[in-house]
Amino acid sequence: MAGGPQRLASGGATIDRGAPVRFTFDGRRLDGFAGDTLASALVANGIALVGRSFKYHRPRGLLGAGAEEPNGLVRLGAGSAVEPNTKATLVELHDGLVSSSQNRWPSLAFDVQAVNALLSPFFAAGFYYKTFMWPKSFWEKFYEPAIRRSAGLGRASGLPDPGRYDKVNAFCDVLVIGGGPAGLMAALAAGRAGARVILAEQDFVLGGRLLSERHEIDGMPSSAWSAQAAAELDGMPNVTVLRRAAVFGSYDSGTFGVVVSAAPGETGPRQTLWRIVTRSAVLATGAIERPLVFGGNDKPGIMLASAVRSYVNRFAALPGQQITLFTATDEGWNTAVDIAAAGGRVVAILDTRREVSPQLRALAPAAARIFLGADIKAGRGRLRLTAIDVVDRDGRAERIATDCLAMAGGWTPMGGMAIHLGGRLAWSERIGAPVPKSTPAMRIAGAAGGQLSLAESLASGAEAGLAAAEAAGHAAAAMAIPRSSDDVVTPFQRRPYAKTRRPAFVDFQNDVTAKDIALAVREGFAIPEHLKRYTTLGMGTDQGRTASLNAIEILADVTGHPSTELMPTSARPPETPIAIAALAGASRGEHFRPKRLPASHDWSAAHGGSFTEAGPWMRPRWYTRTGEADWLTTVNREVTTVRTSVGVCDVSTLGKLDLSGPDVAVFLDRVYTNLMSTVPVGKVRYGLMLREDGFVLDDGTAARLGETHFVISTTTANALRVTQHVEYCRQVLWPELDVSLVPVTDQWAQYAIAGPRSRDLLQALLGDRIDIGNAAFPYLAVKAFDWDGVEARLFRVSFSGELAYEIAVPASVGAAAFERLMDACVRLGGCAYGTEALGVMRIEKGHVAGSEINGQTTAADLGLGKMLSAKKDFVGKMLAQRPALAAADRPALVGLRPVDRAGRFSGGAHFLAPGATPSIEADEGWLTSVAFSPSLGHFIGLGFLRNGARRLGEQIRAYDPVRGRDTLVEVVPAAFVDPEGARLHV
Amino acid sequence: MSDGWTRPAPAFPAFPPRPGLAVEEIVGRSIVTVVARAGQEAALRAVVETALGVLLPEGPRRVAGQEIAFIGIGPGKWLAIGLPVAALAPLADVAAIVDQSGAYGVLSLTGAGARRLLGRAVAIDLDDAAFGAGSVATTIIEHVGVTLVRTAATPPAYELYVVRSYARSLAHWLHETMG
Amino acid sequence: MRILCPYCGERDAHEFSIRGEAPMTRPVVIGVPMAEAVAALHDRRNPPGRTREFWYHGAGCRSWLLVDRDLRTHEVFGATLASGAF
Amino acid sequence: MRYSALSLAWNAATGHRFWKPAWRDAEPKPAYDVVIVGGGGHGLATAFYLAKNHGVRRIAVVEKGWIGNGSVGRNTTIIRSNYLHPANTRFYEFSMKLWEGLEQALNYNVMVSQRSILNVFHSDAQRDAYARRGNAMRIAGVDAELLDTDGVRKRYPFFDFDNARFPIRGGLLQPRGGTVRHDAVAWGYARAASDLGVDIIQNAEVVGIDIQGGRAVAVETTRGRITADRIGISVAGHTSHVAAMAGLVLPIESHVIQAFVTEAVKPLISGVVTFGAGHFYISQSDKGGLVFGGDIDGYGSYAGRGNLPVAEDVAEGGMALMPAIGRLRILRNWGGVVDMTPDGSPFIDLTPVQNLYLNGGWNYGGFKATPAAGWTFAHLLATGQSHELAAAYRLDRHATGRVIDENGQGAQPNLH
Ligand SMILES: Cc1cc2nc3c(=O)[nH]c(=O)nc-3n(C[C@H](O)[C@H](O)[C@H](O)COP(=O)(O)OP(=O)(O)OC[C@H]3O[C@@H](n4cnc5c(N)ncnc54)[C@H](O)[C@@H]3O)c2cc1C
Ligand SMILES: NC(=O)c1ccc[n+]([C@@H]2O[C@H](COP(=O)([O-])OP(=O)(O)OC[C@H]3O[C@@H](n4cnc5c(N)ncnc54)[C@H](O)[C@@H]3O)[C@@H](O)[C@H]2O)c1
Ligand SMILES: Cc1cc2nc3c(=O)[nH]c(=O)nc-3n(C[C@H](O)[C@H](O)[C@H](O)COP(=O)(O)O)c2cc1C
Ligand SMILES: [Zn+2]
Repeated sequence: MAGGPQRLASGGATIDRGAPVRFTFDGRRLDGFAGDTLASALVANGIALVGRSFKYHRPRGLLGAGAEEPNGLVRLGAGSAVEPNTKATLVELHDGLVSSSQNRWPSLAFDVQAVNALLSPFFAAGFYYKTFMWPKSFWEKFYEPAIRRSAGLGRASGLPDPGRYDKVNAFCDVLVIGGGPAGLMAALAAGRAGARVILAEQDFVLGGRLLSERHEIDGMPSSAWSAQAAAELDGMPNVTVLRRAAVFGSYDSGTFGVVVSAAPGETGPRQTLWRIVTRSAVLATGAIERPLVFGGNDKPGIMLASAVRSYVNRFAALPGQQITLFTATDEGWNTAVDIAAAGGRVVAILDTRREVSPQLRALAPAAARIFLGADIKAGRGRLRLTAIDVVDRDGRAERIATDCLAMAGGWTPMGGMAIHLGGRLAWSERIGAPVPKSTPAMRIAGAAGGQLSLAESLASGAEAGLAAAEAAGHAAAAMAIPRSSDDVVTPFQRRPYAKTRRPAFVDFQNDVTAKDIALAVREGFAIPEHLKRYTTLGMGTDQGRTASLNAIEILADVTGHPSTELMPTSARPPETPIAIAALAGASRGEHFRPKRLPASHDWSAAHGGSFTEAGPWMRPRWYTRTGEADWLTTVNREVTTVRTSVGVCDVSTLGKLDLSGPDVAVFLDRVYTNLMSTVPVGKVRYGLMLREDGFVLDDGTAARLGETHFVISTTTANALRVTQHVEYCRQVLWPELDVSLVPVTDQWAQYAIAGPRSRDLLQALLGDRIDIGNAAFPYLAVKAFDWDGVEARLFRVSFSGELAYEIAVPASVGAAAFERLMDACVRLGGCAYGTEALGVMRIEKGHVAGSEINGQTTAADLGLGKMLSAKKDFVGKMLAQRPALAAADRPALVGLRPVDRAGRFSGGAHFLAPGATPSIEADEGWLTSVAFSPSLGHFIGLGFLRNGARRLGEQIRAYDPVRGRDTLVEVVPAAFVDPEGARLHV
Repeated sequence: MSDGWTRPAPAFPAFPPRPGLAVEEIVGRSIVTVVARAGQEAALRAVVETALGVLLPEGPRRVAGQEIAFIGIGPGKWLAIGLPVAALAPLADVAAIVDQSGAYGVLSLTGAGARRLLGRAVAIDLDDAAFGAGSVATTIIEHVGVTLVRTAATPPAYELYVVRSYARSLAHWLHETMG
Repeated sequence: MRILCPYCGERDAHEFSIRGEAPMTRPVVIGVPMAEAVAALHDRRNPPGRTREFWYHGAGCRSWLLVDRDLRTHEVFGATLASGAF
Repeated sequence: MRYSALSLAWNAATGHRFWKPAWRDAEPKPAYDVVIVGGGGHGLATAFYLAKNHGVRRIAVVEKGWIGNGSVGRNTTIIRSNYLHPANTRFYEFSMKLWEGLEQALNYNVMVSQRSILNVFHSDAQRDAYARRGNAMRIAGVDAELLDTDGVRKRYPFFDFDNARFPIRGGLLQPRGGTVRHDAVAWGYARAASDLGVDIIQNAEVVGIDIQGGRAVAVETTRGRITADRIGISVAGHTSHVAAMAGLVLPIESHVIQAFVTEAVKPLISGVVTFGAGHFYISQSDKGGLVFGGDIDGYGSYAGRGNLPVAEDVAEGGMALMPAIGRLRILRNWGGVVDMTPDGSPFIDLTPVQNLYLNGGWNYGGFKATPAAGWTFAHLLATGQSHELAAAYRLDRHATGRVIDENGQGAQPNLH
């Protein structure tokens, strides 16, 4: 038979018999149709055994037909595209689909670990807390690895996910969650009223239960009605219909998370995260059926009655040859009718109720035997259900041969999303389940709100949609509710749970049985939240959808508390499991975070630049020349070139803030530790900022361009934090000061030109456009000038310790300016240098940087105590005087060099006295920055040493056990090259 | 010596046109930050009106005059678009005037596709009713700060201001998302 | 969580950074006695309910805001510019 | 009944009918020597060590909900002692040692699993900072290894080494780091404490602290007034408002931190891993779920749930470090309330109110501290003196400047 041997000859609301599809399961090639789910295609192919349970590795078949599925978890795809633990009931079948079962070895039919089931008495709930403690070392070596290997369901690929992902933001008046009758009506009502509506449905077809039931609406089959409603919605410009769209979470301020999957064969992202902000939502997620708890209720072939109806009506797939029904509600009987109508064989109907109405009895197919007040003592069969042992109200016991049992135990509304934000549920006696309450932010419609029947669903959906539209300002006339056939809603009846010797499963996926619950209660875990954590009930991929209410009933039964005083464990996002990659979107690999590139980037890339991350920026570390053996050779060359000739380095990444206004000098005096109001116009001053807590925040320069105009610089790493801090000072602390702040980091491309020939370079390049003679333009001068039509600024500042300048031009001509500079530089025998050479030179000069200004150091620690002005107050001044910050014995900045000049050491080494035994007490500080100094021919370092200032000349160990080093070093002043700074002033 | 080097370099790579979407870089536009001095917003408004013939927008809006447009980017803060910084000298008594022409890359996006594309990207409502012509938003696209301006209603037209150093990352995102 | 920035309009909270609880009067960081400075910087009422905090709209208008918010429900009652607030 | 393989087997054979409640669900008595407010890991551990180490007889743990509902039941279970600051190194290493013998001490398998913790780094500066930390650990007698890229690759071949925005340059490894079955810690301490006579009183929320003449004399609870010679507050994320009942204003903010767990898969990630270029850390539970998290949401909150931006940020970090987890699905995402402090470090101290003691301010890292916090807080409650290992966790340290700021963020709780 096309589409599988168990495929019915006709019917099937969503399958397309004209579109056959081939797929594989555990290597078997199978047929199905477009519009099938993987689960329905397996049913159509007569496959009942689809997986193994988590703990006992029991053979399992499909329990459900939708998101509630606990058993039918398969592995999809191959290689890096593998997707483990996928609910077969939610997989849209497509040509070439590769699927396989999991958690079994060597095969699904024969699984070695099924022995676990034999040991199940030992493996009762919580057994592992009581054992595996001796001998102590065996836990990590033996027990735990064994547990870890047998736990877990599927296997991850271990390879990078090849999929593409994307994100979308969307806004609407009304978000309707779920496209069953309630959701469709809500969307129609709100859409017709003119509201902006988004309808999100996780299935690939709209209709919900309408697709699975043989209802009539407006005189047509319910699935035809839903297709018509879908067409109307698709045609409305103010309505967006999202199919394959799982709403997974409700977040603050009307934000919802939705993962929309691509249709099979669709190009573009595999999944897209929609962040939907809505004025209000309609929750119309339906209800799911409850299984019945009895011994052996997990045999493959035992299903929910609603699932059987889905397979039969929606997919025209018959799940068994001899079907029995076990029901606590009227659904069982309806299911029998549907099976019979499809030509299936119903052998028996078992109703737990002692009496049923004659109308109901009349529904039973003629051949079906009826048992009232019935219970099942055992489900039988190994890899598939073969028979059940039944007793009825009169004690009549019988074994009935059956290969499919449909269970109908009442309904559980899917109200999870209503409590993501802390909403509450209330017990409905009518349906025997807790239901969520509507709020203006989220109206509950249909079965999700306990309005189980079709008529109620349609009406409550329309009402919710209208109310939501109205709340968004779209008034509309009441909507006509279509006439429909309807369900008989059975008032819920409690049923004592089966006390059977056989395992009676409550949580199928996690193998939690009724007995486990009783045991947990005995051990004191008698409330649902404790029960969950002790037994793992409800902690599987289905989050206990089919288990939670049965568990509560059993708990109530065992403890004697009314179940209505118990609440199911809390629901949390995601409502449906969502891929990590979908949450991450396109932000991965190289594009994990955007890159900031300075204007010189292309030049650097073309000239051997090797790049490194500096905060968000990419900066050249060095420029390799052909023939250079390693990076150190390159860096040594760059340093030596700068120290002897000239080099150019892009320093645009430093943060720059333009500050102006009548009060700017007063303001900067408060922000910096040193005086800025005394900086003459045309001069630059080095400055230090403290945090309010008195530790150093950042250092940089302040250049006074005019009486009321400064431009200040920050370090690359701290640019954002300093901007935020200065804005805080301006807006919150002293709004009365008239100061404007404009970040100009991106406006100015800025290049350092350093080395004894830097003036020559500028002279060659700028000629008489600006007088840069030492007299006219001394150290720390700043001047704006016209560089051939470009507004430029020249600063005489130096990080390298050489005669040096920084030139700034608008970044839009930054690339051209860099080329000009490099042209002139190369002509003088100079070179471009990168961050590594920059670092070497600043260590040679003893300038502090990020490794020293690490948020834990004071100005005095850094040797900058003198920069704390005594003449004025400034941010951080008071708290910097706290005893521990002002203590004299704090580690202070020193220079270090190896006693044996050929020796080496590294940043992060600690200082220990020679001969000292390593201990916290003996620890005297640490090395912060280390470099090989080509100028001196040996390693040099900066570090913080206890009482450092008083210990020059001492020898101490740089102890670095994590690198296996221990080097004797000498404490020297923290300036190795030109300590007097003579070169700056030439 | 002027070898044309004053000509600003583009910040973005080229964007081939897509159906319903044209993306072009606007190179060389003058962009100036104007910040009213404390208590001088009214005075600034008056000067702008007399000197430039434009009413400064309130809030995050764009108002365009003959040669200059103002875009609100914060309380008392605007980007003045179109005239070089020198032309804004009359404002200097009552405002800080800071040239930012080098700081930004500017894209114009036009067509129905622009609305869709940007609507996906920014977490603000771009519906006509909420973000009609003249609307401005400073916000983020994929970790990159942008100022988005709706310049025309039909066909939908936008300008996107992004600081230069991020332009290529933003371009990568655009290329990916435009498909 | 979305915050109605008085300048920019409603924005997702991730466009902002948060400094924490705001005092009733303008914070004073210079010229205050040590004990007061320590308390002002560190102590928090941190009530399980409505409170007022400093938020910075770094990815928008770069304004410091005072946001009135409930710590239990995350409900945002309103936001004002901090600069004119004290 | 003692727990052992033997008792388990015997009970299995007899249908598990004879197990007793793990702890007594006690009714409140009118008076105790010590009342501990908060039935989390710390409160229960404190009760246990008070009874065990100090022989205190009449002890009650008063819990507003059910024991273990707080952070002890919702943390990402990481234990480590890889700290930089000497005060922390000493304290957390002591805690690690207690973990290492905890099963035997409690007769409860809390599944202390020392499968290592690896902090990945991405730059030379980060390497030096980690080396500094690793050396500090080694100097203090704690295990630490510095791995290079290949060392990381050997352990975790599926990290993104080749294509990353922030390439992996190596990692700091603490082999003794790992995870512990979090709920079991609460239950194990509860059981052991209960066996020593401690009353564990659930569903009793402390709503007031009675202070007379500057001395705390009783707590008012929703189940009545309970007097006590000494009262210990150990309520984690709720420290501020419980302390407010005694008129105290503390340097603490409550924040939300989220955690995530995926569907269970076969063993993939052996130890604990933290990403150095974003906010992401991960381990795999014995059940097979990948348990991961990242930064706090950043704003004050008692809601115990987070929002999407941080969830996205965490997932981005995860995909940047290990794109092999892309198709694994998040099963559940929850939040907890943590009390953040200005320097990121905790308080175990007397309060200005006599007889009222405080254990709090654990930020997002107090689970690993549970045994040591219980031990040292018990010492403080029993003797009135700080335990030497917790002596640095003083309430006045922001006044003295003796801050314990591991990452140098300064006095802003949400940056730690
Ligand atoms: C998501 C998350 C991840 C974390 N990850 C880690 C990690 O990997 N490693 C780590 O070391 N730490 C981690 N932590 C932190 C750690 O969980 C906490 O620091 C620690 O558990 C706090 O101590 P506790 O166990 O006593 O707290 P809790 O378990 O929260 O105990 C406090 C108890 O006090 C009760 N209480 C509160 N108010 C009252 C009242 N008025 N009356 C009576 N009782 C009251 C509460 O109900 C609660 O049970 C994490 C925390 C979270 C939320
Ligand atoms: N006989 C009875 O007592 C009884 C009981 C229960 C249900 N029903 C029938 O069930 C139907 C109830 O209608 P309804 O509209 O309330 O429910 P429904 O089950 O028909 O529709 C719910 C829809 O929501 C979708 N959905 C669920 N969670 C989602 C999520 N997170 N994201 C996106 N989509 C999601 C589902 O896929 C489904 O299509 C009626 O047809 C009624 O006849 C009858
Ligand atoms: C280490 C760890 C592992 C967890 N594993 C699971 C799991 O496998 N399945 C599950 O549903 N929840 C799991 N949880 C989450 C809990 O179900 C629960 O969300 C958490 O304890 C917080 O409680 P709450 O959600 O009830 O507030 C886990 C929690 C932790 C801390
Ligand atoms: Zn704003």
